[in-house]
Formats: sequence, structure tokens, C-alpha cells
Amino acid sequence: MSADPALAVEGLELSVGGIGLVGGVSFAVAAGERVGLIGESGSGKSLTATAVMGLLPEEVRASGSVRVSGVDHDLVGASEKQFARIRGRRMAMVFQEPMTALNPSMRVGDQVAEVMLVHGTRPDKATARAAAVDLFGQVRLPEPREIARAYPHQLSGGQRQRVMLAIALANDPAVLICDEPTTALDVTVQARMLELIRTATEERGTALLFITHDLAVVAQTCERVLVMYGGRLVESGPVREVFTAPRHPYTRGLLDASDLEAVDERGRLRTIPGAVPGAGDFPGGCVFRNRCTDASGQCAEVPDLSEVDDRGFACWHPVGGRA
Amino acid sequence: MTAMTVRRSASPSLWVGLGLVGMVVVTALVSFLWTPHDPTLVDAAQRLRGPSGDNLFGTDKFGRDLASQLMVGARTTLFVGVVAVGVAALVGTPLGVFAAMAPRWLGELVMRVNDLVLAFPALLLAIVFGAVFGADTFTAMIAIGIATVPSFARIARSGTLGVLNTEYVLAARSAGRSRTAIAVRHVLPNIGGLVIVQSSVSFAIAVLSEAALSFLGFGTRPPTPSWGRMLQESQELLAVEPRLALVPGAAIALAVLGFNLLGDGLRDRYDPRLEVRR
Amino acid sequence: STPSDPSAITIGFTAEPANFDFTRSDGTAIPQALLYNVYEGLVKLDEKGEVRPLLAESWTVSPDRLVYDFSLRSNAFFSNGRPFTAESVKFSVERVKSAAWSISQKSKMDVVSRVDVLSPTKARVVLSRPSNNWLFDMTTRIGAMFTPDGVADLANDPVGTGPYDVAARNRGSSITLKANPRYWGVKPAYETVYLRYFKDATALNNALLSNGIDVISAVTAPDSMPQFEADTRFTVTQGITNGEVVLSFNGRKAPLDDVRVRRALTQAIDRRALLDTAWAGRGELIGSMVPRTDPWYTDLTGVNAYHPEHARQLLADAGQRNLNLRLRIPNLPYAVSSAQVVKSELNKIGVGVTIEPLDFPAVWLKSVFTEHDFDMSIVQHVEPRDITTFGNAEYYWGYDSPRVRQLLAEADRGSAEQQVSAMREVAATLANDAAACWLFLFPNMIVAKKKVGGLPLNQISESFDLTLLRRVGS
Amino acid sequence: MNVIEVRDLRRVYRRPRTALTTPGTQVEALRGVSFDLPTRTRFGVVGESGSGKSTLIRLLAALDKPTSGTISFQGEDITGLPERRLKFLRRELQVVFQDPMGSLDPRMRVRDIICEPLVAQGHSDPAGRLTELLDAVGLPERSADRYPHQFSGGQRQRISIARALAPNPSVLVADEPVSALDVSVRAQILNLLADLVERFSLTLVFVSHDLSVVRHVCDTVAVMRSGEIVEMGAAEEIYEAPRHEYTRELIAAVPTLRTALRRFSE
Amino acid sequence: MAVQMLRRTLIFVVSVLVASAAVFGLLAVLPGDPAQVALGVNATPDLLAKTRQEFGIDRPLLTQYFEWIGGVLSGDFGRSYVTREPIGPQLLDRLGVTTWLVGAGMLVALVIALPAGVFAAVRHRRASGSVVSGISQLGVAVPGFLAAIVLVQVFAVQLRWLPSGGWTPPVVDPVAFLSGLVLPALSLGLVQGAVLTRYVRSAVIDVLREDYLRTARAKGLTPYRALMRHGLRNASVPVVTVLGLQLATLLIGAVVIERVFVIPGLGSMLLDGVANRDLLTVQGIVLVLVVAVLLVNFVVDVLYTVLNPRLRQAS
Ligand SMILES: Nc1ncnc2c1ncn2[C@@H]1O[C@H](COP(=O)(O)OP(=O)(O)OP(=O)(O)O)[C@@H](O)[C@H]1O
Ligand SMILES: Nc1ncnc2c1ncn2[C@@H]1O[C@H](COP(=O)(O)OP(=O)(O)OP(=O)(O)O)[C@@H](O)[C@H]1O
Ligand SMILES: [Mg+2]
Ligand SMILES: [Mg+2]
Repeated sequence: MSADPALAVEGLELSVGGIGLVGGVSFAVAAGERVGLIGESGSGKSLTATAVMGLLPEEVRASGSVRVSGVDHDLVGASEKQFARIRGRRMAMVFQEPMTALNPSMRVGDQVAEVMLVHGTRPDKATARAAAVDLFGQVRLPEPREIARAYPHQLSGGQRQRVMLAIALANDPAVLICDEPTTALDVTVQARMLELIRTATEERGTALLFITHDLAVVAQTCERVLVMYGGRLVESGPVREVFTAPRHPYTRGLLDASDLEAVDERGRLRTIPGAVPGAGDFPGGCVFRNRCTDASGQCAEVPDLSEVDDRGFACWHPVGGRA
Repeated sequence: MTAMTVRRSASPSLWVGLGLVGMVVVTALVSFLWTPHDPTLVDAAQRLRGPSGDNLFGTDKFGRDLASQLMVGARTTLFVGVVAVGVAALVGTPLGVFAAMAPRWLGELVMRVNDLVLAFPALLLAIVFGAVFGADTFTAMIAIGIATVPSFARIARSGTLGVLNTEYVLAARSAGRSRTAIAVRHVLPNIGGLVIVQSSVSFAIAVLSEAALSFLGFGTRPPTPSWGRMLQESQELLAVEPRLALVPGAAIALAVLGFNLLGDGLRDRYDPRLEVRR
Repeated sequence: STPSDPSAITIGFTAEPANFDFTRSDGTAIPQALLYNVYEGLVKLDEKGEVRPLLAESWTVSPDRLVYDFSLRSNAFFSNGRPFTAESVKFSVERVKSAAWSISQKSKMDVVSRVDVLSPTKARVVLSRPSNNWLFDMTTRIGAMFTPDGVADLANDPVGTGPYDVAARNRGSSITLKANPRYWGVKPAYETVYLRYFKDATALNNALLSNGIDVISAVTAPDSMPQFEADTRFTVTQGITNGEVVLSFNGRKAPLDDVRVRRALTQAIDRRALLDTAWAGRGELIGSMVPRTDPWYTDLTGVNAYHPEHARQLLADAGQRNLNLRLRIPNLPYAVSSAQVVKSELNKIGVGVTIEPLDFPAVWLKSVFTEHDFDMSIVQHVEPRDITTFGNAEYYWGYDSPRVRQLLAEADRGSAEQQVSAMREVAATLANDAAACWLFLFPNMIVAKKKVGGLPLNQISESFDLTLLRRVGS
Repeated sequence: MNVIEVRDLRRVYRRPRTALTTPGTQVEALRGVSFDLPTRTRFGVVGESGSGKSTLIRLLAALDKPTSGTISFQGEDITGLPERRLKFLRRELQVVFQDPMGSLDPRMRVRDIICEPLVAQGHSDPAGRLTELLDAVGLPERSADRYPHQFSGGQRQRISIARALAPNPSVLVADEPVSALDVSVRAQILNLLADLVERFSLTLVFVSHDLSVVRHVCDTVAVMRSGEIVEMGAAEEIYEAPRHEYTRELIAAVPTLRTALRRFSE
Repeated sequence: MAVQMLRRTLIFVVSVLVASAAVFGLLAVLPGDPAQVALGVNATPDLLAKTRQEFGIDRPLLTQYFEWIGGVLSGDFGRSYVTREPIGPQLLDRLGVTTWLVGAGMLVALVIALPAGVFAAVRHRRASGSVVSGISQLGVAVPGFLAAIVLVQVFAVQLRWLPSGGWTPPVVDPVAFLSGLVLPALSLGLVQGAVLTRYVRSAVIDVLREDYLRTARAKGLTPYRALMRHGLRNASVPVVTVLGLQLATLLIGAVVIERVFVIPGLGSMLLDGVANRDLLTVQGIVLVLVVAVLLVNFVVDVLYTVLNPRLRQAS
């Protein structure tokens, strides 16, 4: 791992109208590293990703720091112009919805070519188009030439998602963010897509931030994982360690609930009691304390994400006791 | 990924719209109890007086108090809207729901006829109605109402199609609900927002139509005060007494603005696309 | 028109001719544009109401007043090149009596029993009974002279002997008249005349104010007059027309068949105030169906004058309480304005009035005029000498007086003096009977650029007589 | 005894016209599906998107008419029956849908939503049954007067289930009831369904694209692809020893934590 | 394909036939006798009868209808009761005038609405955007004829820059034609432009929320360029619908404007026709209007497929 991370997020805080949505999130992704960001719906994964990309809705306020290698300024508070130079060039993103994320009235080849033309990485339209066809081959689209001339509606969901990936990879970005890129796909298609993302980033040495709520997908794709709950990072570490020896009760709960083979004596799945509160309704202190079986008075205070050797958790009563 | 609900707080346009419409309603109601002067009393001696304490907006060429006419005219304006929108909504909405729920060919047929009515000049309808039943506000507005039916039918149909595609309608059907019950219990409440929005916009259009018809001489009968007729009567005096046109003109514009803003505000509140973001 | 062209003039009108054929289409618009300008008759009516020679240089009337001998101009030609002769007279007069004419005014020619051609320049018309009205009527459209090979397409191609010929028409907008180079008389002051039509009185006003036209033939938005009077660019004249604005009563029906009720209604209306409010005080008050330009005019405004208390008393005498009347009017500005004043005035003596504007002419003609379905109406009666309609019991107002009928017949038959005295008596009787309530006489208001002279003060013929216009200055 | 018998079921959709000049294309959503469902089976249907799972469910619930083939419910052929003769089906078979928001009328209170089948079927005391139902799905009683949007996804799915249970059906059909839910909530709902099936002796038809979920819930599984059942049998059997190529592919593709973590131990 | 075309044409023809019957029926109940209107007061009964016979209105309604529609189908609209000329050429003339007027009005509307609507949408959360949409709201609320009257007062009567009304055909005098077109087009276009601004605004706001616009920004396009390159074409789909509907209302709504500006278009012909009970003419006009509106709808349909590849033949 190089000393200079491809993506470094420090103390990211996001709020809307005084309600904190994401608080004190810090993490780094090294070049070539694949990091998963997991958590239930509403935990703030997408917000974090869009904050990095500078695509936050207007009403959301951001503070903290976001840095991308090869860019000499902080992305928090950067202007649209500055972002425009970085997006699609230094960092790129694949969104969840393959159905709506492509312009319905433009041929997909042109949509890929555009990202190269915008950043001037290809001299002219013809070259960019040829490069697009190339990319289609790289993302394993059958008959890339024909596909390039198709409109999005003529492609299947999996094919469209590959087009999205081609767009993201077109300029060999340092950072690739994928926000639930396979949730809308069939399992068989999903498997192929995940494989593709993995190899593509490996080949290019791209730093990958992979967002999903599916733990298995993370386990398949990533090396390191960040667990988010209530707008905070509650645990981080190498996938294997976190998934085999979780320290935060929330991570533990997630793992238990996803395992359909692990059942109690009555044949029932294990669950996390209660439900995720809405934005702004999380308790003060430890955000998980109202659902935590181990919560105590101490939990009214915010636990820091204690990071030791890449392994961290934010809990007063970690699973397996304090080290 | 789950749907997240963002309930919007009432927008400023809703409040401004409500305020303006409320003003029209209150003025109309007060006019039943009190007006500064008899709005139809002709008095040669009072002709074309400028604004004064006694005549807030002055008098017209018949010596009638403009303020009083404006107040009673508010009634006409509301009446116009209620009749036109009433006809259009009461006929158009069920028609649209029917067109969406009926067998395909029948629905198609209804919509084709609907398109035809849409293509038909509303003005001609108003003139014919006026000639047959006597020109007055009511007949003119029935005509405008009929001409507005298609837009309600369209909105109602597309809204209904949307509702019929939802799983809660499937659920209702598997619960054993009849078609009519589904139309009444599920479809109508859920397209209600759309219909209300359309109503307030149509209200505005009806007010403008009444003004235009009165301008052409097919609208409200004299001497019943109506903003449109006041405007028409003021025309030849425009250069001499612009006040006579400005007062009803501003009243129409403000009322229409009010209804439009109200419609926008309601749309913001009711449009399911804005309410639920996925 | 380009304002810079001094030989051209643009005149604005409100009513556009639907076609050029007044033998088959009624209305005032066609004769207004064509009579005396394109078509000429043997005689014409001047603005004082006198019958003057036109295509006839002179005429004699036999003592029994049945035979009219006209001597004709020998230098008149139709615009298709045919000469105007006594044959033309015979053809034209007989044509009115034939099925070729279909408008109702043709009946005024019924009194003619035959036309003799005495020589190319001498024509004799023989009447079946003496009639003073006939020669007068010859000044209207029925007296227009045609030539047999000029009547093929009257609707589009009028052929007359007048100073102008129709050069172009732009339907819905304008008609262009060009001076007839072979005209027998004085060359008109303007070589080209554009007649432009504006359905809307305000639009017409604006056209003059914005220099789009040179003359407004008749201002029908009286309240706008001050802005012209204040503007130094314009000359403004105000005379009279023969259009009596009449509040008519349906004399066939109770309670308006009761003379007391009619008098009460008449006395309840302050006609001065009405004129002031409804028509900006422009126009004249009349007490009967006679404009000031008729020889038998007398001031009858004092008869049944404004007296609301008296009106109330009359109503009480007639046993009318809670009277409610339907005022069914044409949807025209003067009627709508006047009706609102009438309603307000009658309300003051406790008579309820419902105003029903009707589509004019179609619905008004059908319901009020033909089916007599009304209590009161307000219409401007524009035909010359239409007082005679009170002699027709079938007419829409249903006034039935044998005495009036007899007087009218005597007037038509008798000598000039007899005519005047009989007509005076008719007018007085009508006023006394409150056969109708004469609200006012429509004014003739003309506004023109200063450069235009010769504007007719009064408008009492059917024609807007372009031959009167003059150029001023330059 | 079989509650449901399906014979050679076909359903062809005509897509609406998309261009002015060409007719819409035809889609064969089901191409000859047959199976028998004994009472109290927990029957799972898996298959990828567009394989015809929802179509099958709509036909089973008589919400749509097949192009050909028959379905008999408790021995009676229900295909082509008019709505008024389907009363027994409406009582005996109820459906839980996928979208926890979309399957609840946003303008109705929870009370009215849950009681809707009872009201529609002329039940004598809908209100009385409400408390029972809320309790069965683990919702507090005060939920009754609230609107769907005031609940979380998991709670909404509970409401949906309560509604399905209202007429005391013998067959519960669920179309991807947990696909839109988070893992933790998914576990809660799956537990609830299992409880209810047991408690009320229900026959369950459970549709999912996730083989591991189906395996957890069901005892019998049918694998669908392009409108056909390619393999059907006991859940464990299919999972452990898939016979059809496609089933194998499916199983291999489903990511599970256990298999995924194996990656690291190698 | 041919079958579909045929089907559409058939629907169109049937629509027109139904419309023609409706117009005919509606006008049949219109009180007032065309013969009497033509002859005026004092018409004698037998003259009236003769004229009715001449107009052909003494025959059974069905006969009249079939004769009329038969004529129309072969391009003959009959002869006007009033002008006694063939109606067809007149209609064409007037349609030409109205088309100019509506076209120019639409142009004004578009020139206003496109930039204003996009601006108001892009800035819809900021004051400047609210000001633009506020102005458009006000513009919608002003009756068209009031706008016309005011424009005439200012530009014709007071400033005397432009004619207050009237119509010069373009072939006669192009300069006069254009200067005469300015005010009517403005009166028509300003209000319609305000209406359109609101639709453009909401269409653009909708598009701004679309995922693919976010994708475009993620590619490195500035928000403005993203909108220009990806948004407008997609936003134009709903706008074209409205444009189609507006064109229909404009055709008919031009009546008042034609009245104020004394323009001999279809609208004034319609009013005159009704007033004169020139029923054949009125029937002809309405039929032409209905056909025009249906045609506009058809064109909008076609435009859809051009703008929206989803509607083209799916692969
Ligand atoms: N513009 C906004 N205004 C207010 N609240 C917002 C806004 N955007 C997001 N939120 C709230 O912030 C929280 C986090 O949202 P985010 O989209 O990041 O969740 P997520 O973890 O991506 O969930 P999912 O798995 O559903 O995508 C949610 O509770 C959401 O309601
Ligand atoms: N109403 C309809 N009109 C036309 N085609 C339809 C309709 N409903 C479904 N289809 C088509 O029928 C096929 C089967 O659809 P179905 O919804 O049954 O699939 P599914 O297995 O439930 O898929 P998913 O997992 O996406 O819900 C699909 O190709 C679908 O596009
Ligand atoms: Mg998200
Ligand atoms: Mg499905």
C-alpha cells in the first residue's frame, strides 16, 4: 500500500437544515485497493459517495475534507468548475439504477465517447468512438460495434450497467465509486458484473469504493470493509477479520441476519431488534444504542472509531470485550 | 434501497395562492351583506368620478361605484369557476376513470371522442349555447365547462392507469373488491390530488374565459357586475380613464394568479413524484 | 394607404359589406360604400334632407302627381362602357319589381305601374297612385341605376355610373375605390379611396390615433370623443343621423297595450340623463320618430316628459303593481348601455326589468321582430322616414291606430303642404300615445385629419357620400 | 390432497405499440407450466427477472386470465370464472406483494387497509378482527390509525401480511416479499412468515429470485426460466444436487457469506 | 406497417366525420333563420320561403348534411349564404392569415419561454429563478385581450411606432405585413410564452432530477453543459405535447386578438359567420379547425418518435 492514498476522507460531516445526516466519517482508499462500504438503507452510504463526487443535493451542507490523488485542492467546497475537471477523469462513479442513469435519447457509444471528449483524452469524435467500442469489448459486451449504436432502451439491465462501467473507466480514473451497482441485476448477471469490476480495477490499479448492503457481495469483491450505521462509521477492517470476528454489535447483527443457514433452536433467523430510525431520529451518543442489547449509560457518549492497524470499531462494549 | 418519504412543507406559492383566492372569496361573501353603494344604480351626476373616500376606485361612465361592482363581480368570478370547473370535473373525472377501467376498445373510443371535443372551438360552443339558451354567465360557463371536460378526462385517465398499475389495486382485487369499489375507494382518492390541481388551474382558465367572452359580448348579462364586462365597458375610455380598465384588469390578474399559485402549491403537495423520492 | 400620397384617403368604417349586391342582401353596409359613389340614382338626398338631381338633370310631375318625366344626363356612362340612357332607367326600375331583387325594400317600388322610354334622354315613370314617398325613396338604393349587361355578378363586380369604381377588395379588411376616369361630373377630390373596416369601435379609434386611417366615418364610442377633440391633428364634426334609438313597447300584450303604462314607463326615464350616461351626451333628444332634418319636424320632447312621481301614479291608476318586464335587446353597444340606464330608471318607480341581450341580427330578428316575444326592446331605427312603420299593425311593436294609418296614407297622397301637416299630426299622436319611448337620435360624429375637408355634417342618406370630400391646404 | 393444480398454463402478453407504424410485440410470459400443490406445502418459485414468476402468481390469484391452460383451486377450475364466482378463492387465497410501499394505498389508514378484504367479503365484525391481526404480525395497536408512509419498510410489509391474513385464508401467496428489504428486516419478515404458516396451517407459495431465501423458507422449489419450469423438487435436493444446467448456474451465482469468505482462507 | 397507417387514417377520417356531424347538429339547433338575416327586416313570407329554398335549408336536415359532407369530401365546401361565393377558397385565405398569426405568436412564445423556462428551472431554488417564474405566473394571469389593448395603447396610439391593427398580405407589402404582425404576435405570444415558460420550467426541473443528468455531471460536464447536451432534448418531449395543445388553443384563441387587431383570420370569419347565420361557412370553418387540431396532434405524435428513441421500433 502506498503512503499516499488515492482517496482520503477526513471528518466528513453532512447535514441538511441543521439535521446531521453523516457525522465525522474518515477513511482512505489506497491505489488498487478495493474497499466496501456497507450498512442498512438510510445509513448514509450514498450521501458519503455523492459528497466525494461533489454531487450532493443543493440543500445538503458538507464540511471536513476529501482529497483525491493528483488533485491539489480539497474537494469539499470546491467549485463546480473544479469538480468538472476531476469527475470522469480522476474519479468516476457507477450508479445503482441501470434503467435511468443513461440518457434515453443518445446512442450509448456516444455517451461513452463524450466522457473522453469532455476531458480531451481523445483528440476527436472518431477516435473517441473507436475507443468506446474498445471499452465495450473490455467490459465484455458482445458485438461492441452494434451495441455502440444502440439506444439504452435496446439493452438489458446488465448491458446498461456495463455501459456505465465503460463510461466510468474510460479515462482510467484514480478512484472508482460504485453505489450498489448490481442490486438491480439478476444474480447470474450480478456475478459476472462483480467479476468484471474486480478485474478492471485490478488491471488499472484503480482505488475502488464499493457501496452495497449485501455483505456477501462485499466479501466477494473487496479487501477491506467499512460498516456504516446512522451516518457514522461503526467498524472498519479487512473483510475477513470484520466478517469472521466482528467487534461492533451492529456488524455482528448484520452478519447474523444475512446468514440464512444460521438459525436458532426454533429454526428462526437471527435478527437485530427494532428498525433503522429515520434521518435525524438516531439517538445521541452511540447511534446504535437504542437497538443494542449491551447498551449502558456509557453509550450516551459518542464512541470514537479506534483504529489500530487498519482495524477499527466505535463501541464501548465491543463483541468479545475490550482488548 | 427503499423509498424514502420527503413530505414537503407547504410552499410559499400555496400560501400566496390561498391568500389571493381567500380575498376573492371573502370579498364575494361580504358583497352579499354589504357594498358601499348599489353597484347597478345609474346616476348621471356621479359619472366618471375619480377615486375618493366615498368611491374608493371612483365611478364608471354610468356613475356606478367601481368598488361595489368589483365586490359583486367577485361573486360572478367564483360562480364562473364553480360552474365551469364543476361541470368539467364532475363529467371529466368519472369519464377518465371509466375510460381507464373499461375494456380497451371502449376506453379508446371515449378518448377519441374526448380528443374531438378538445379540438372543438370552445368559443363556438359558448356562442351557440348563448344563442340557444340565452347568453348569460351560466350558459357560457356550461359551455366552457364542457370544453374543459377533456382535460379532466385525460388527467383522470392517466392518473387512473397509474393507480391501476399499483400493487395496492392488485391487493384490493385479490381482497375481492368490485370494480366500482376500487374506483371509489382507491382510484378516486389517489387521483384526487391531480383533479384538485387541475381544478384550480381550470378555475383560472374559466375566469379568463369569462372575461374574454364578456369582452366579445357573449358573457355575463348586463347589468350584473362582472370583471370581464367591466373591462369591456372600460375599453373606449382606456385613454381617458385608464383606471376603469386597470381596476378590473388587476382584479382578474390577481384572482387568476391566485388560482394558478394555489394549483402549483397543491401540485407540490400532492404530486406523488415529488412526495416520494426513490 | 401611404399618408404621403395626397390623392389617396383612407376612411374607417365599422360594418363591412358581405358582398356588393344590395339587391339581394340587406343591411346598411353595402349602400354606405356604393351608393352615390359607385352607383347613382336619378336623384340623391343631400345632407339637409332635400332631394337633388343626379342622373336626372330635372323632372316634372303631372298635376295628378302620377306621371314623372325625367330628363337625363346624356354624358353618363357605366363603368363597363355602356351609356346611361332612358332604357337604363326602365331596366333598373322594372328590375326592382322583378324577382331579381329580393330584399324587402323592393316593395317601395310597388307603386310604379310602368316606365316609358320617351327618348334616350327622356324617361317617364307612371305611378298607380300619388306618392310623395316614392321620389324620396328613389334616393335610396332602390333608385340605383344598372345596365343590363352589368348585372351578371353584382355580388363581386358592381357596375354603376358613379365617380368611383371598385378596384380591389380584401375580405375582412378593406375595399379600394378608384376614381372613374370617364365620370360625367366633377372629378372627386381623391383619386383613390380605401374603405377600411373595423368591427370594433375602439380598434377604429386607435387606427386614426395611430395614423392608420384619415377619417372615422362614424364614431360609435362616444366616450372617446374628448381625446379627439383635444388632439390638434383632427377635425371633429358632430351632426345627426336619422337613426332613432327607440325603446319599443310590445303593444300587442298586456300590460303594454295600456297607454297609461306606456306613458308611465316613458315618464319614468330621464332621457337627458340617459343620453348623458349611455352615449356621453352626444346625440339629440327627440320626442317622436322624426329627426330634425325631416320637413315635418316639431319639438315634441315635452310630451310625456320626465316625471317619475307622475309615472308612479299612472302605474297605480293602471292597477300595475310589481310589474316585471323583459327588455330583450340586440347585443350592440348602444342598446346594452341604454338598457342598463332604462333598467335603473324603471327600478326607481318599482318596475322590475330583466335585460336579455340577444345575438344580433339573427336571434333578435327571430324572437323579437318576427315572433314578438318581448316586452320592451331597444333598437336604433336607421331607415329614412321610418315613422311609417307605425302605420303597419303587423310591425313588431304592434301599434295599431286607424287614425295614424289614415294620416300616413293622406300624407303620401297629398300635396307637399298636406304631407307636412299630416305627418306632424302623426308624430304628435305617437308621442302622445307613447307608442314607443324615443330615447335619443343617434349622433353623426366624424373625426378626420385636418387635411380632409367637406365632411358631411349629418348622415341621413344611405350613402357615405365621397363626392363631398375636399382636400384642405397643401 | 392438492389445493392447487396447474395444467399447461400459458400466458401471452401483447406489448403496447411503441411505434406509430408497427404493432406491439408478443411476449410469452408463461409457456406451458404444470404442477400440483399438496395442502400445506411451502412452495418456492425461483428464477431470474422476467422469467414469469409474477405472471404465475397473478394467474393463481385469478387477477389475470391465462391464454390457455387451467388452474384448479380446491378441485374447482378457476380459469375463466367471472369475478362474482370467485368469492371462495378470495377468501381462501391471499397475496403479499413485493413493494412494501406500492402495495399499500397511501391514502388509506392501516385500519382500512387491513380490513379491506373483510369489508369486501361482507365480514360481520372487521374491527374486532383488526386487533387480532395486528397482534399476529407484531404491530402495536395504535398503528391502526396511521398511514402507510409513517412506517418503515419492514413494518409496511407486516401490514401487508396482516391484510393477507384477514380473511383466514388457507393459501398465502407471496411475490418477492423480502426482495426490497434490508437483510436485518428480511430476517424479521422471514421469521414472521414462518411463524404464521405454522400457526395457521397455511399453504405457502413463495416467489423469489434468491435461491437461498427460498431454500430457507420452502420445502418444495420450482426453478423457472423464460416462462418454463426447468426443474422442480424438494428444496434441499435441488440445492444440493441440481440437475438442470441453469439451476447450477443460479446456485453458483448466488453470493453467500460462507462461500465468499472461503476466498480468503484459500 | 401499411395496416397501421391505414388504421390511423381510418380513425382520422372517422373522427372528422363524427366532428362534422357534431358541428352540423350543433348549428342545426342554433336559433335564427339565415334567410331572414340575409333579407333583413320587413321580409315578406314568400320572399323568405324563396330564399330558404335557394339556400337549400328547407330540406330535411339529413339531406342537407349528406349533401354538405359529400361536397366537403370532394373539396367543395358549398357557397356562402352571405357572400354567395364558394367557401373553400375563402377558408384557405383566412386559414393562411391565421396561420401567420399563430405561427408568429408561437415564435414569440418560444423565444420567450425557452430561455426563461430553462433559466427559472436551473435557478429554481434561487431568487433570480423565482423572479422569472413569478413574472411568468403574472403573465399567465393577464387576459390576452388586455395585453393586446395595452400594447396597442402604448406602441400604436401613444408612440405610433406600429399600426394599431389591420392586415396587409405579405405579397402586397412585406414591410407593412411585418409591422402589422408585430403587435398581434406579441399579444398572442406574450401570454402563451408565459404559459409555456412554466411548462418548460417544470419539464427542465424534472429532467434535472433525472439520474442521467447526474451521470453526465459525473462524467465531468458542468451542470449547465449537462443540461444543454442531455437535458433539453428529453425535456422537449413534454414541452412538445404542451406546444401541440397550445397550438390548438392558439388557433381558436386567436379570435379575440383578431378582433382587437382587425385581422381577417379564421376567428373573425367564424364570428361573422355565426352572426350572419352563414351556417355553411361556420361548418366549414369548424371542420377546418378540428382537422387542423387533429393534424397538430398527429404531428406531435410523430415528433415524439423523433425526440424519443424509446418510441421507435424496439430491437
Ligand atoms: N436531500 C436530503 N434531504 C434530507 N434528507 C436526506 C437527503 N438525502 C438523504 N437524506 C437522508 O439521509 C439518510 C442517508 O441517506 P443515504 O441515501 O445516504 O442512505 P443509504 O445508506 O445510501 O441508503 P440506501 O441503501 O437506501 O441507498 C437517509 O435517512 C435519508 O433519508
Ligand atoms: N402487463 C404486461 N404486458 C406486457 N408484458 C408483460 C406484462 N406483464 C409482464 N410482462 C412480461 O412478461 C414477462 C414475465 O413477467 P413477470 O413479471 O411475470 O416476470 P417476473 O419473473 O416476475 O420478473 P421480476 O423478477 O422482474 O418481477 C416479462 O418479459 C415481462 O416483461
Ligand atoms: Mg443509497
Ligand atoms: Mg415479479
